Amino acid sequence: MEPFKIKTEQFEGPLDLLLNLIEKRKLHINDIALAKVTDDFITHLQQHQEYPMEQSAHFILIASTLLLIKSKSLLPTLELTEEESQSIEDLEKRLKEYQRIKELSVHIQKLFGVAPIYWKNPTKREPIFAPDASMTMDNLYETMKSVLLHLPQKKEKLPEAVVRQVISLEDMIEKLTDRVTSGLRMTFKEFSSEHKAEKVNVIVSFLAMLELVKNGLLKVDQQGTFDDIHMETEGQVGTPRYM
Amino acid sequence: MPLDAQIESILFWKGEPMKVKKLAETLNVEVGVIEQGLESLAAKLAGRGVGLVRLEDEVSLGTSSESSELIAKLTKEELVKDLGKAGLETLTIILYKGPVKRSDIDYIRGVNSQFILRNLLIRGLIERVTNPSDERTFLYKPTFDLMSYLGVASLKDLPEYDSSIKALEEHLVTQTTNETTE
Amino acid sequence: MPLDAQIESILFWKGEPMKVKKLAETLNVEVGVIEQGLESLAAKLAGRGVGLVRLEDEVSLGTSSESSELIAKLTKEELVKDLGKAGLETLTIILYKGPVKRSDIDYIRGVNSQFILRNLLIRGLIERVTNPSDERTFLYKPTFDLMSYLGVASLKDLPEYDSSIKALEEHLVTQTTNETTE
Repeated sequence: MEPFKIKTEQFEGPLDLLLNLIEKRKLHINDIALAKVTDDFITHLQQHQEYPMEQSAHFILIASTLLLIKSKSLLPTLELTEEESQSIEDLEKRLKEYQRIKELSVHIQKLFGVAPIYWKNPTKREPIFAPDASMTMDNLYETMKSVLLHLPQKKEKLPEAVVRQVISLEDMIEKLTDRVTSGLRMTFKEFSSEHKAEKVNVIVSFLAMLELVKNGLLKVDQQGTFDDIHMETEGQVGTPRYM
Repeated sequence: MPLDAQIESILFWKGEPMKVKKLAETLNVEVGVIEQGLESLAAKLAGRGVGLVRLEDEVSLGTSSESSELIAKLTKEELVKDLGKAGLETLTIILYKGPVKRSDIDYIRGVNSQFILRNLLIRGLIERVTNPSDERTFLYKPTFDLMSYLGVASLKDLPEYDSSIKALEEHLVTQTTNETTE
Repeated sequence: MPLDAQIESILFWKGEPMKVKKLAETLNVEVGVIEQGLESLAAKLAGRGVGLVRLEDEVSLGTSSESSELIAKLTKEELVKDLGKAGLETLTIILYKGPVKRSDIDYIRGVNSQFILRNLLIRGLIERVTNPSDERTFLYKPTFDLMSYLGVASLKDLPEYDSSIKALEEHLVTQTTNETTE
């Protein structure tokens, strides 16, 4: 399928982008639709690297779920763990809920500021000096300290788990590239078994692999339904164009 | 003086939202009696220039939305009508789903909502209250000023309010069961 | 919407007396027509909690005289009510940073301070002055009564005045620059 042309539109986040891609193709939210728009999603990510660190972490997490869905659709034999199936199910649910919110937000947009209700202006009253027992110098100073302490932080810290996964994506692409450039014939199972410590790595390996496939660096073939996928290089392999 | 007229006096004088409970204390009657009084007041105000606005356990008097064009001509205060995409989405979630936790808003939108929530808080469109079921977290809910912007006297007057509340609650149930794995 | 309801809306919103002539201009009708509308409004308000008050060529809405006892009680209560955390916080910011814009108070607190400011004004703790650099907005500052109650001759006598001001200013600067990107 032709990669979908995405206009340079500002998306609120990965779900916003994903929903937009699905709706542009006039699809219903399900795994088939998600598999179809996976390439578009990845393409968008590659073309828009200007997202701030935290934003792109959210995008990449969704991307890995999408690639999982796509992999499953390409390789029906791929066994998903319970957690993986759950993350796919979750993504569909979230998208549906988000879609509903978007529909409802059209109503809010139409109402907002159009025919406001006005409150009564305060009637002028002669003020009567009425202090409060809490108004002592000590209390005021303590309150000031607390105000200063609670001034909002400029940036919220990125959850560590998210950072780790983002970094591992890049590592994984690098490693996969190294492996394939050496002309090694290997299976996906072997490759991922080196990193079985973390489930997320499997997804990320897939991501990296599929990325390379898309760039025409690798040829994937599957002999039989229950066979492993074989990967080998096709001629010269450069650095994946991730810029 | 009938109870509904007394309530009207108080709300007019106050010029701000008031808790139904506070009205009951002031007038020295049960909350249920106030509720009846409010119903009767709302009926009497029908078709008038002033109406009753209700949000959860609070009530306030406001101009009827038919007269907003008229008042808009008189007021010097410009309404800031621009919400932006993030603001619109977040307000919609809070209106149709509120009071709601920030994590729920983040979950639905798929992004961090910290900045937009702060922005909406400062604009007075939403308010933050302590979560009664977990004192360390907050819930976000609509304010009377938001009702004012929308020109609705009650959340029930929002389009598709009843049907969507149901749909969203079903989602929330499944989400809460998933949450433990996160 | 009938004319009497339109007049009611305007007078309710205004909260203070308005010239009959001004009403006529606003509603684009003759003064005589307004007079008829006022008569009809007065009739509709009979026995209600809010009534029409006429003083020469000015009219306003006010609480009906039967509720004066009730209102006196509420007024008194308002003055002795605890300031609460939000009230004390707002007052502190005005003491340290005053004269200060409402939007700055809102930014610092991260919430809307409209109602709290109103209460502090009624209690004579703060006062509102026109902003010399923008006539449409106001600045809030502590009253003389408050300063003498606290026994401070100058704001600089407040504990850690300079460092607190500096921290607040820095915050307001970053806030404003962030604002544009959102």
